Amino acid sequence: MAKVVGLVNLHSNVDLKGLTERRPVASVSFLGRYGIIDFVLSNFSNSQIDNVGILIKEKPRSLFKHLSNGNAWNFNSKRGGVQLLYDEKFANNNMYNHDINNILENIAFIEKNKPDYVVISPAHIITTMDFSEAIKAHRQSGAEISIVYKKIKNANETFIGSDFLKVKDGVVQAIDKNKGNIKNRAISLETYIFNTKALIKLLKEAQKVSTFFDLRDILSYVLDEKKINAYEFKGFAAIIDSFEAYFKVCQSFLNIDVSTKVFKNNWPIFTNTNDTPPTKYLKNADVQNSFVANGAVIDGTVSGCIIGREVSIGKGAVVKNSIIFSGAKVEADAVLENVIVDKDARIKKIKELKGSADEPLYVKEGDVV
Amino acid sequence: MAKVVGLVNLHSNVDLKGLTERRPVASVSFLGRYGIIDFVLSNFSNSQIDNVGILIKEKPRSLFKHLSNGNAWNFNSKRGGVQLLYDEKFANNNMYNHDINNILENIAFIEKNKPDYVVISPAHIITTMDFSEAIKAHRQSGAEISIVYKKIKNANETFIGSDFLKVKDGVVQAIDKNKGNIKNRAISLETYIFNTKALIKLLKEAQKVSTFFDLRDILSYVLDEKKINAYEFKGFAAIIDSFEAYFKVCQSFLNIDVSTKVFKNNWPIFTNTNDTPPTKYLKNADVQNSFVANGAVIDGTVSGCIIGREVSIGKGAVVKNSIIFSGAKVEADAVLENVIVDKDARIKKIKELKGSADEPLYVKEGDVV
Amino acid sequence: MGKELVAMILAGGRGSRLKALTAKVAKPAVHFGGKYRIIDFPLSNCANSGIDVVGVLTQYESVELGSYVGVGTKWGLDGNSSAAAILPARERDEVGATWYAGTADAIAQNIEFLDAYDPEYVLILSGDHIYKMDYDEMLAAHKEKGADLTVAVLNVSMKEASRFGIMNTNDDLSIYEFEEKPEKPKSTLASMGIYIFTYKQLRKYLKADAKKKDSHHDFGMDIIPAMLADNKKLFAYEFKGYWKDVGTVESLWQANMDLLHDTELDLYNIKKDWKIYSEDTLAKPQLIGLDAKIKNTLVTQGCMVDGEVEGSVLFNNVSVGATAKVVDSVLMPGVLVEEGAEVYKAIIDENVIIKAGQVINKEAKEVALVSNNDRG
Amino acid sequence: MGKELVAMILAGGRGSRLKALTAKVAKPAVHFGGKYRIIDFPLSNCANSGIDVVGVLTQYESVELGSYVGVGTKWGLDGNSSAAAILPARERDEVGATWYAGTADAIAQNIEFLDAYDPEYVLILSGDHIYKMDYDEMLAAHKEKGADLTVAVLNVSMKEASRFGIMNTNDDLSIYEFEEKPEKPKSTLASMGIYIFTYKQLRKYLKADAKKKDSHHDFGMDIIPAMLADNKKLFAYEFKGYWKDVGTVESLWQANMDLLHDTELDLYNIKKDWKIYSEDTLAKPQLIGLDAKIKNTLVTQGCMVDGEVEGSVLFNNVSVGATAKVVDSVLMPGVLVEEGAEVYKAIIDENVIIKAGQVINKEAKEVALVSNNDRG
Repeated sequence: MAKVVGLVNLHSNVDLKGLTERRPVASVSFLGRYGIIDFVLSNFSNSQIDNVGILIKEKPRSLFKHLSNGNAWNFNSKRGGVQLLYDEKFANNNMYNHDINNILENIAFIEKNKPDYVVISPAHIITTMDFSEAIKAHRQSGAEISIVYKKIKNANETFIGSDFLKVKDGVVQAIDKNKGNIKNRAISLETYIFNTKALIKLLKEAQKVSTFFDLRDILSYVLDEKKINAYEFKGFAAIIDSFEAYFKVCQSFLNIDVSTKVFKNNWPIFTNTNDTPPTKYLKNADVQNSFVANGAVIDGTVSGCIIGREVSIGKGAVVKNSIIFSGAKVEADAVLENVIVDKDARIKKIKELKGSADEPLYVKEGDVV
Repeated sequence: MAKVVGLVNLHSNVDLKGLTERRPVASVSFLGRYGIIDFVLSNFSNSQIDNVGILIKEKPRSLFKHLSNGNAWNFNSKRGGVQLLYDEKFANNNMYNHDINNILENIAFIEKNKPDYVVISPAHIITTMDFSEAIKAHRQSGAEISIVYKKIKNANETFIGSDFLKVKDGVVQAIDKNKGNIKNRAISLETYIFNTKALIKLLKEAQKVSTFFDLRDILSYVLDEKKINAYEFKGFAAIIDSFEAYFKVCQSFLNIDVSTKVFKNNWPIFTNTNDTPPTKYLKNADVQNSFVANGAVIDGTVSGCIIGREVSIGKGAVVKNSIIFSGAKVEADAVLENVIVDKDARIKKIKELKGSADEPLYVKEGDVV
Repeated sequence: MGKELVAMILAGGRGSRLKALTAKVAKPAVHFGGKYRIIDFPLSNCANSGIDVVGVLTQYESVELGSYVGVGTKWGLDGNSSAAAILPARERDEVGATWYAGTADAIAQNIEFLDAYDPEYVLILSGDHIYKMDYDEMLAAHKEKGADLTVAVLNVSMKEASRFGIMNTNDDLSIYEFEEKPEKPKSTLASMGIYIFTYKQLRKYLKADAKKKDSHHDFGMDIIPAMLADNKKLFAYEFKGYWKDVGTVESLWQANMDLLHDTELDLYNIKKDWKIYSEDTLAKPQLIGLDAKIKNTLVTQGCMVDGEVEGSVLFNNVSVGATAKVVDSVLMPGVLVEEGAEVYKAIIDENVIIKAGQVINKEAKEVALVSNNDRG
Repeated sequence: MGKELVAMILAGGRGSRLKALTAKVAKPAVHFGGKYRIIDFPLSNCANSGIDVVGVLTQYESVELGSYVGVGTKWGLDGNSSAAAILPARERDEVGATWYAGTADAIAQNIEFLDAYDPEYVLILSGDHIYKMDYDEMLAAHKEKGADLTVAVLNVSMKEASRFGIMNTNDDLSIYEFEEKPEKPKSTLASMGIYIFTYKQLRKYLKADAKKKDSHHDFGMDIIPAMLADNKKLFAYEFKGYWKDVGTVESLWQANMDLLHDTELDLYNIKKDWKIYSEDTLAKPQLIGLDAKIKNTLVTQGCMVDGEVEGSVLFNNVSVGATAKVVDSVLMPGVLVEEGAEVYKAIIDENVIIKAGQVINKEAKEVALVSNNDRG
C-alpha cells in the first residue's frame, strides 16, 4: 500500500464574523456536536491515512483543546496520529503566514514519514471524500499533481471567490477565480494530491518566484509547464466561507437528503467524547425539524434549529431557524428567530431576537442578553 | 479534597545555546529518555493534581509533539488533563510575552475549573516535589500566597540569577536576586501557591502597575503589603539555567545518591512510550558509569555518559563524559570527550571531538561531522 | 505500597429474570437510560468517589461485558496507577478450572488479585444497581466506627421490608442480627448488597468459608452470619437517595421511567458534579422531523423521530416514523418503529422492528417485552 | 459491512512444560527478550500486517494476560474500527458454563463473535510462538490459490521432521496428507499451527466437529483430516525466517539467546519497519556502574548493572551487583543478583534474589530454572 501523509490546510482567509473572532474556522461548532475540522479528519481516518499534520494559521488554542485527544479520530497511534504544525515565526505577519511557509517550516514532518503521496485538504469545505480513491486515480493519471474538483450548477450562489478549473481530457487547462457570473463551474475543492518529490520541488520553486506565494498561487503559476491532473469528486461538498454561508450550510442539513448523504454507516464522522446524558424533552416541549445534540433540556418550542450539547430551552420559549451552541441557555418565554447563539450565552426571557435568513443575528460566546 | 489547578510556567529566559535554538527548555531531552518538562508534570500527576495548564512562551511545536498524548503523565482524563495555554498575541513581542499576560489571556481555563488553589511551577528546575504537602502547609499558614524555597549551601555556584528569600517565622521578608556572592541562601524554586482569588487579584494589580510586570516582579512589589508564606522544600532540586548547567546536572545523575533521590518507587517519572527494544551490548562493548536508554546498540567504549534512545556506538569508538541524544550515531573509532551530541547527528570515525567539563562541545541536531 | 481501598464488582450473574434481554449479554451490560449500560453506575460511582482500582468479576456472557469495560478508559480508570481489571472465572494451576460458585466464592477465587494491591479495605458492589453514591463517605463511616464490615442499607417501608435482607441494628447502627426476607421484619434497614470490609477480616472469613462444604459461599447467607457469630464489629451505613435493583423486566422499565421524573436520579448535574460516564457512539445528532411530537422523554444521539413520543426513553439509533406513537416505553438501540405503529408500556429490545400498523400492548397493564431473542 | 479477515489467537493453554514460569501466568504472558511478553509477537505481527480485529482466547490464568492485552492499545488496536477482544471461556444461555475442550472447540465457542464481524477469512494463531511474519502475504497466497485452508509451514531438517505435524504436498503446494509426528516423514514441511480458513468452510467444519462425540476438537487431529477427506482445497504456505515454539524451558532460553545472535530475529529494525510493540514501564534508564562489564547482552530500562554480564538477557529492573557474574542467562523482571553471586546458563524467574556468593549452575550443562514458585 502506498504511504500517504495528509495535511489539513487551515491557511484560508475565511472569516465567519464573531464565530471566528477567537477561534479558527476549523474549531467552529457544527451541527451541535462536531467541530468543522472533524469532517476532513474523519475523511483522512476513513481513507486509512494515519499520518496527519494540521497546518495551523492562527488562534491555535481552541485547536489544542479540540485535538488534545487525537485518538478520537481513530488514527492508529502506532502508525501515526495528528501533529499540529505551526509557523510561529510568521503567525503575526499575514503576508508571510501562508501554507507554503508553514509546510517548509515543518518539512521535517514530511521527511520523517517518507510518504509516496501527500494529500492537502482544507477544513472549511465539508465533504465525505474517500481520499484513497482520489489517490488511485492520481496514480493512474501519471501526473505528479492532482486537483480535486466538483461540477456544480449554482456557482452563482456558492463557492464565490473559490477557484474553478477548465478541464480537458482530465487535465487542468486553466485555473481562475469564480466570480459568480456563471452557474456551471468545475470548482476546485482546494484538495490537492502530490507525489512527495513534486510537492517539495514545487514549494521551493514558489519561494523563488515570490515569498508571498501560497499553494493556490503557485499551482496557477506552473500550470503551463506542468501537467496537473483533474479529479472529479461526485459526492457532497459545501463550503463555509462566510457567516451567512455557515448559517445556510447548517440549515441545509435539516434536509434529510443532505444529511443522509453525509452521515453514512460506512463513513463515521469522529469527534470528541463529552459524557453528556441524552436530551430531555420536558412536558411543554414542542420540537420539529431540528438537529439536537445530547445533554440538552428542552421545555419550549423549537423548529428549524440546530441545538448544541447541554443547551437549555425554557418553558414558553420559541426558537425558530436558529443555531444554539453548546451550553447556551434560552430562558423561559424568550423568542428567537434566525439567530446564532454562541457557546454558553444566555438569552433572558424579556428578549425577542429576530434576524433574517440572509442576515442572521449573532450572540457572542458567554454573552447575557 | 481541595480542588487544585497546576500551571507549568515556561516563561523563563533560560537559554541553553544550541539545545534551545529550535525547542523550548521544557522539551530538551533529559537522561536519554525524558523531556525536562516530564519532571514537573509527573510531580503534578503524583500529587493528584489532574488539571494542568502549560504556559507556553515560544516554540510550541516540539511541545505539541511531546504532549500530544497527555495521558502519558497519568492525568485522569475524566477529571482533567493537560491543556496548552499560548498567548499568540504576544508570542513575538518579548516584553509582553510574560506569564501574567499568558494567564490572563487564558483565564477561562482557571475560571472553568474553579479551583481553590493554583500551583505555578517551572519546568527547568528539576525536583520531585509533592505539591499536596506544600498546599497543606499553605493552607495552614493562613496566607493567600506561598513561595516554595530551598536552603542551599552553594549559592555561589548554582541558582545564580534566581531569587532568594529572606524568611522570618515562615513569612517572606524580602526577595532579592542571587548574585552568587554568598554560599548559604534560601533560594526561590519559582513555585508558587495561590488562593485562586488572590492570584486573580494580584494579576490585575500587576497589570495596573506595569504591563511589563511578570509574576516574579509583582511578588516582589506586593511583599510589603501582603503576607507571603515561605514553604521550605527539603528534597532534591537542581536548576537548568544554562548550557553548562544542563551538562553538569545531567552528569550529576551518574552519582547514584543523586539518582536514587530522584527515582523513587512511589514517585514515578512519566514520559512517552517509544516502542524501542532493549539496548544491545555487542562483543566489543565496554561500558561503565553511564545512563543508557533503550534501543541503543553499543560496540564501543563508553564511560561517564548519558546515552539516549536508539543511539549507536560503533566498534572502537571511545565516548567519555558525553551526552548523546536519541538517534545519534557515533561511528567506529570516533573519539568523543565532553561533548553533547544532539538528536540524529552522526559522528564519523575520522573525528576526534573534545570539549572540557566546563565548556562541553555541542553537535547540532542532524549534523554530520 | 498498598492501595487504601480496592473495589470488586460482582458482574457474573445470568440475570434470568430479565428474560430475553440477557439472552446474549450479562445483566450489567444491559442498556439503560438512553445511552448507558447498567454497570456504568457502579463504575462511575467508583471513579467519582476517587477509587482507582476496580475488579470486575465476570462469568456469564463475559465477552461483550469485558470488552465494554475494557481497561476502564470510559471512566478514567486507565491511568498508570489505576486499573479496571476483568476477572473471569478461569483455570488455575493448583485448583484447576473452576466456575464462581457464589458471591463470596467469586471474591475468594481472586484473593491473589487483592493481595497484589494489598488494600486496607475492600468494597464489594453489584453490577446491576442504579444509583449515585459516594463510597468515600461510606468508607469514612467505616473507619470512624473502626468496623470490620460496613453494610450499606436503605430505609424501606415496612411493607417492602420482607422482600429484602434486613439488618437489625442497635442505636449506634451496629448490627446484631441479619434476617433474609423476614416475614415479620424487626427493622426497615434493607441491605443494598454494598459492603466495605476491612481486608484482613474479609480474607480470613473467605479462607474459612472456602473450606466449609455446606456453605453457599454467599456474603448474606454465610459470611455475615459467621462474622456476627464471632461478635465482629458490623455496622449499617444508611444511604439516602435513589437506589434500584434492576433485576426484573418490570424494575428495569420502572428505573428507566424514574429517569424522567425522579429528582434524586438526576443526570443533568444540577446538584453536583457526579457524572455517569458511558461509551460514546459515532452517531450523528438526533434528527427531529417535521411531524414529531416529543414530551417527557429522553432521546439520545443517532435517533430519528418523526412520530409522537411520550414518557419514553429512546436509545442510540432508534427511529420512530411519522404517525407512529410511542408511549411509556423503552426503545433499546437500533429499534425501528415504522410509520403508524403504536407501542405502549413496553421494552423493545435491540434492533427489533415494529412493523407499520403493528400495535404493541395497547391495554398497557403489564410491561411488555419484545425481543428478537427467545428466552424462557 | 464485514471485515476481510479476523485473527484469533489461541492463548488458553497451561504451558505445563514451562514449569514454574507458568505457575501464575498463562504461557503467552511469559516475559521474553528483555522487555516483551510472548504474545507481543503474534499481536505485533497482526498490527503490522494491517489486521485490525484480533480475538484472544483465554482460559488458564486469564487475568494477567487479559489485563496485559487490555483493549489492544499497545499494538494500536484500540481504534474505533479495530478491536482486541478477550474471549474467555464463559457461561452462556443455552450451553451453560463450558471450558474450551480443544483448539477447534475454542474457536467453535466463539462463532457468534466471528459472525458479528462477518469475515471472509479467519486467521488462527498461537499465542506462544516467536517470529516476525507478514500474514498479509499469506492471505494473498490463500486468495490466489482459491484455498479453503492455507497452513503455514516451515521447511525443517529431516531429523527434526518427526517432532512436528508434517504436511505432505504436491508440487503446487496443495496438501494431500497430514501426518502428526511421523516416524518416517515423507516431507519436511512442518505445520506452524498458523491457519487461514475461508470462514464459510471453517464455520461448517466447526459446527460438524462440535457434534462428533469422539472428536478431540483439535485443528490438527480433527478439522484438517476431515477437510482432506472431503477433498477440500488445502494449501501449504512456506514461511522463511525465524520461528520458534517456546513451549519448554529449554526452548524459551534458546529463543532468548537467539535474540543475541540470530540475524532473522532482529529487533533493531535494520531491515524493515516491523516493530514488536510491548508495554512500556516507568523505569528510569539503565544505570551502568563503575565496575560493569557487559558483552553480547540485552539490557532494558530500570536495570542497574555493576557486575560482569555476558551472553545474557536482562529484563526490567534487574540488578547485578559488583563482582557478580551472569553468563548465558535470562534474568526476568526484578531479579537481584547480589555482589559476588554467579549465574550460568539459567532462567531466573521474576523477583528472585540470588544471594551474595551463591553460585547457580556452574557446570552449565542443562538450562537451570530458579523460581519463587513451585510447580512440578
